[in-house]
Amino acid sequence: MSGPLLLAVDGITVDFDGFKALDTFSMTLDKGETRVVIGPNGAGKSTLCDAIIGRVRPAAGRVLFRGEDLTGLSEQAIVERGICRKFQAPGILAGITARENVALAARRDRSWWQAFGKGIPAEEQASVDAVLERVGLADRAEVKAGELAHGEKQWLEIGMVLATGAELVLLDEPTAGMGPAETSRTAELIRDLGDTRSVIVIDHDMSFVEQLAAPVTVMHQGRFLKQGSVEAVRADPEVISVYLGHSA
Amino acid sequence: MAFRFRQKFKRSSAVWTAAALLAISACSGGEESETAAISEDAVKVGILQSLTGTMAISEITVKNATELAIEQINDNGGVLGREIVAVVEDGASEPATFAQKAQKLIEDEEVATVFGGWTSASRKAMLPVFERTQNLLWYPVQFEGNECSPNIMYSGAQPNQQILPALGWAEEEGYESYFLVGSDYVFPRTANLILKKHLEDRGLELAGEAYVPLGGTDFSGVISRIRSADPDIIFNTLNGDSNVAFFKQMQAAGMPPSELPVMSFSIGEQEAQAMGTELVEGSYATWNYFQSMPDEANQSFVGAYQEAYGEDAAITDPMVHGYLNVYAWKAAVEKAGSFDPAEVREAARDLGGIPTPMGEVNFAPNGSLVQTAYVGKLGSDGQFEIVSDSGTPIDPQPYDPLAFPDQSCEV
Amino acid sequence: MSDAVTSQVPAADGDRAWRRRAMALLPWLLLALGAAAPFYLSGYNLSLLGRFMAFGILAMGIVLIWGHGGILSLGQGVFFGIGAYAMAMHMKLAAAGDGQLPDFMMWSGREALPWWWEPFASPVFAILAVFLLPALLAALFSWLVFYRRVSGVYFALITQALALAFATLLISRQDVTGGFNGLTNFPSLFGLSLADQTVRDGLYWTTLALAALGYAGLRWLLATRFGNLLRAARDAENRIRFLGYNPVPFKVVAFAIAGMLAGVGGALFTMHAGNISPALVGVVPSIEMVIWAAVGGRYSLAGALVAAVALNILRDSVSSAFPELWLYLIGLVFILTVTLLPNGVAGLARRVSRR
Amino acid sequence: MDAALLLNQLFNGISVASIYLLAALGLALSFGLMRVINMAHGEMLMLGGYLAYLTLIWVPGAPGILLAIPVAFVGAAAMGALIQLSLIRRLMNRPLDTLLATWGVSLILQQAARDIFGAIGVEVRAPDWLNDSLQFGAVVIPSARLFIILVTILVLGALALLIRRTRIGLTVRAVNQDRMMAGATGIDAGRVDLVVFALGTGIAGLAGVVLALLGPVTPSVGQSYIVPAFLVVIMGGLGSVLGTTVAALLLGLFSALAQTVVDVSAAQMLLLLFVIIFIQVRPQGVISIRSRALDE
Repeated sequence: MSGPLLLAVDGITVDFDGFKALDTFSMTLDKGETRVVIGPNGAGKSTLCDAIIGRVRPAAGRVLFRGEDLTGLSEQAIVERGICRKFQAPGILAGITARENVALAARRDRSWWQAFGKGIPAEEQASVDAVLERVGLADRAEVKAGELAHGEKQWLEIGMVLATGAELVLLDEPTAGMGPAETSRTAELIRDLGDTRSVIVIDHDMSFVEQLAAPVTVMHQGRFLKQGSVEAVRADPEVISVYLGHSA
Repeated sequence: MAFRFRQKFKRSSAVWTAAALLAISACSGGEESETAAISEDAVKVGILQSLTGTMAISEITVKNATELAIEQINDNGGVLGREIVAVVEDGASEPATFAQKAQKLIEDEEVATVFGGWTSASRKAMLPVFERTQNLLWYPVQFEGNECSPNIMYSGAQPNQQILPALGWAEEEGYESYFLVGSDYVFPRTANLILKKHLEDRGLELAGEAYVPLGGTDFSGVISRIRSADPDIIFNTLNGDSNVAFFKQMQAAGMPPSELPVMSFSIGEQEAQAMGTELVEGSYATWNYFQSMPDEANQSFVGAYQEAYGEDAAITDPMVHGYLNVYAWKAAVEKAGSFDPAEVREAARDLGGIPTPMGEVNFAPNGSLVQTAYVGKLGSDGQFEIVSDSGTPIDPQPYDPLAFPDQSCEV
Repeated sequence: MSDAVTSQVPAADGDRAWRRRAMALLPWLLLALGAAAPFYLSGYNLSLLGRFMAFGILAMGIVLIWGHGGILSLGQGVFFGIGAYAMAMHMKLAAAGDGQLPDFMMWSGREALPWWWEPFASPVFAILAVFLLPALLAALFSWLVFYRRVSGVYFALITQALALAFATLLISRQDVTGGFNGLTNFPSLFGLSLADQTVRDGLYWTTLALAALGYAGLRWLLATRFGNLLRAARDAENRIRFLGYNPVPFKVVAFAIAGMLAGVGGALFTMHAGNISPALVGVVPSIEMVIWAAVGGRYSLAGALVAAVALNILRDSVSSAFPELWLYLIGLVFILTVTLLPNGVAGLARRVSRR
Repeated sequence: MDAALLLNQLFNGISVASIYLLAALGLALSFGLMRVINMAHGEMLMLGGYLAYLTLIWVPGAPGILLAIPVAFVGAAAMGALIQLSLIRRLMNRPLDTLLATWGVSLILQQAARDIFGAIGVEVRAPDWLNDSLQFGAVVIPSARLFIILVTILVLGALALLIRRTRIGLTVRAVNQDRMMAGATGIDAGRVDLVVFALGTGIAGLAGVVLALLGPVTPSVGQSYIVPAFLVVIMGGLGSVLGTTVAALLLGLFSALAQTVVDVSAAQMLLLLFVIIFIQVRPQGVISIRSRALDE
């Protein structure tokens, strides 16, 4: 089900005052692929996202997206190329409604001189509605984002990420703080995404990872450790020792 | 990350605040003056000095001296049979406030005249108010000249009554190389401009010129330059606290006033005593009045002031000018037979000698005071010993003919 | 108040509707009251109200950048000063007459008008400069800082240094700026005598109109997507960055608008007060400008406008009666507003009226 | 330009840098730890100066100056602790509001000083050995300035020892790095804040004593040094003692050398320009500690 190569992380190293959060880490992702990245605390999962979206600058290595080197581009330029990320803690704008949040993300022209208007431009209305529908917030659209339930906030942020039209979506612990029912709804949502987008999911909730039924990359201390199906990875003794061993 | 929008305000907030404002402005708008400016038995005058801010320390003493004069006059039957009522306002060491309060005194309090101002900035800011309202300001401090408004009586020294006599004295003493140090504002810059013209004219050497921001206390750079220039004497137009830092750092650099003479134009008895006389002892100053002047009129003034404001109170040149301004105004009112500012200022221009603590003085037709300059040397007791004087009273010259040849005073 | 809540529900609803209507009317009432001020205030009090309203225009700009943009500027005095000096330079040249040097240049030993003074002889240029010069400089300065992602406390401190440097520069270049004295003594404005009360009334109405215009314009701006994005940049700068927005121009534009409002306020102040000097643009006045917005309520345009006027009226009366008290009072106002009333009087009023 | 002037200015630059550093150290320490700037920090200098003045009335001469140093340190630290407990602690995570509230404190302290000691500065009479100067060829070094540099070096040394070698230093570093984690390991972060804040204001008090050797102690003495101190903090980088030291030296030398070419006012303007250009190159300051902590 996967197509040509979309993303190549090529030997990147991120150094925080001598502590290597990422150490010559590499991975690739194909178009339309969903990949789960797991690893114990401090394995460098979030830093990997940071490096892809330009939040940290790697000391060495490159990030190639559709063959283009992203290192050195500004955050906005990377979003324009088609990558968007959902943060661990819901990054929504609490003072405006869910619909306005999505509309902000859905803007095609994000320059400041296009901002002197009220409401949502008519041509963007449909896509905003579609996103709200997709993340199951259509009937909560007029609620202030800050007043949504925790799970709804997570979905709203996923919706915002989708609304940017990103081809590659990074989801950093999308189920943090969710109950089992919400978790499986989220898994369903992410599985659906696989039709149109490439997704990297970071999580360490194994039951959620299983529901995603996607290939898994395991990280440890900033390095690549293993890659394979959920079952294969779970059975791997090395993974058990560094990852499951830690959490046990 | 907690991303929260603050709630936008409802209109109600605007309304409530507005109501509060209206209440406040209604209260303060209601402060109408209760007594008319010139009633049957009283006449209102304004005193406008800085009671707060950086200039307060100096200006309060002038306010005190002005009030003392008013009290004395009232005790002796007032002016034209009326009691003087003083309305005191605070200029807060800020030119715009001076202008604002001057307008308040004239338009709201309807005072007959105003005594006040210290810095040139405050006078410049008040000038248009007095010209517009055709009222009269009595200004007590030496200044840089270059101004003669028909609505201001300038009793403080013009440059040719303080700075130039000092230069004359220094030349006679044989000093040939001059270093000019000043605070960075109008008086020092203009005074030094005039000094430079006269140095050139007299064939004396300008060793250097340096300014520090008002209130500045770091003189390391200035002192390095003085050392390199190696002048015979320093002409000092520093203001306020900068003086302490300057003398202190000069002493620490091995150049106390006993080694390298300093002539100061903004250090009077009060400043010298507050700074600690050890620092400035032996330095020179030029004024039109020193507390040590022996005349009887001065002794009785000093006595009266110290009785009212403390035995240790130092008396300075601007205070005496503030004091004599009230007497000059009284004399002018009596000569004109009226409190009308226009008639008073006509009358004030030739009073034919008013007795003051600094001797008999007179206002010249250009609205400035004719007065004698004295050079004093500071002793360890915080008093100046007069070492030289200009002999005869000097006619005031608002525009220095060397520095500003095309200007003249037309009143 | 809270007893018998249940039985009062319908009545409370009706009451609220009535109150809402009254609220909608009040700003207009206030505007009318302001417009009629020349008929019931003395000339002196009117000129005070005019110059305080000019402060209010500046304070609304602070609400824009500080309340809604999270940008604390301790240097608004600089932009106030640029507007004020631009207008003062024009009036000074008009007072000097054709080909004559302004008086202070003469006694500072200058022989010719500096080239950058010359265009200010034109009233059109001066008015344009009042609006555009502060805005452009604010944009340039804030872009240099925001572009390097320096913000928050750092930005506040840099603006304070800017205020100090600007005041020092004005003082030290006496021959071209009037130095410590500043610029003063302007008898006329665009050929009209400022001694004439009808001219002064007109000036007051202009001020009121500009304040109303500023209020309406900012209200509109804050309701647009620009307002939303500005607040988003305040609360979640990184989030909007990773949604593909560049927050820098939003902050820069807001800062430039605030700079322009400060400049307009400065020019109006100068016309009312008849002088401008470095004492009004330095560190201390600049930070006092923030407290106007803080007392009014940092998110409330009307609150800032009203508080700027009210605090200055208070200052005028307190400092006449008890000059020494004022500094203690303003110090306490700083501490108490920030700790107890972070949303200012407007926030308090809103809480009360919600009850 | 002659070499003697240049050498003298180099020395002056170092001595001015020492004052900037003493004034800025406390600011930088609490900024690194709490992300707040105390606008009343300048008034801690003033307090130190007045305490020195009072101490010298009580014990004149050289012992007085030496006694004034601990007195000013303790007095200013106590005042700092009071401000921290009553105000800054309440405004946790509201750094901009803290700026405004502490400015209010600064206004009140200045006016109080004016009411107590008068608006004219008081003079702290240094003992004669501090009023002398040493001469090396054309370079003249006033001993007061030498004394200031010496005090600064001692303070820096003591601070380095405190941070690197003591338990207090360890807890400070821990809270500096990760407030939450430090809290989880049983460190009372609130107490660390208090101690560091008091220490910082204490150092400012000390700076007030050495300043009194150069100029008068006035109610507004702090204001004249506080803006350069802020610039030092901006340039220094977040809470780094080394960065602060380097920044103070850079600014001190820049300002002193600028004064050989332009006057003091213009030098002030150039100083700001220098800082703005500097942050174009290194917005994170001289020394930046890159950490994994989330920004904002």
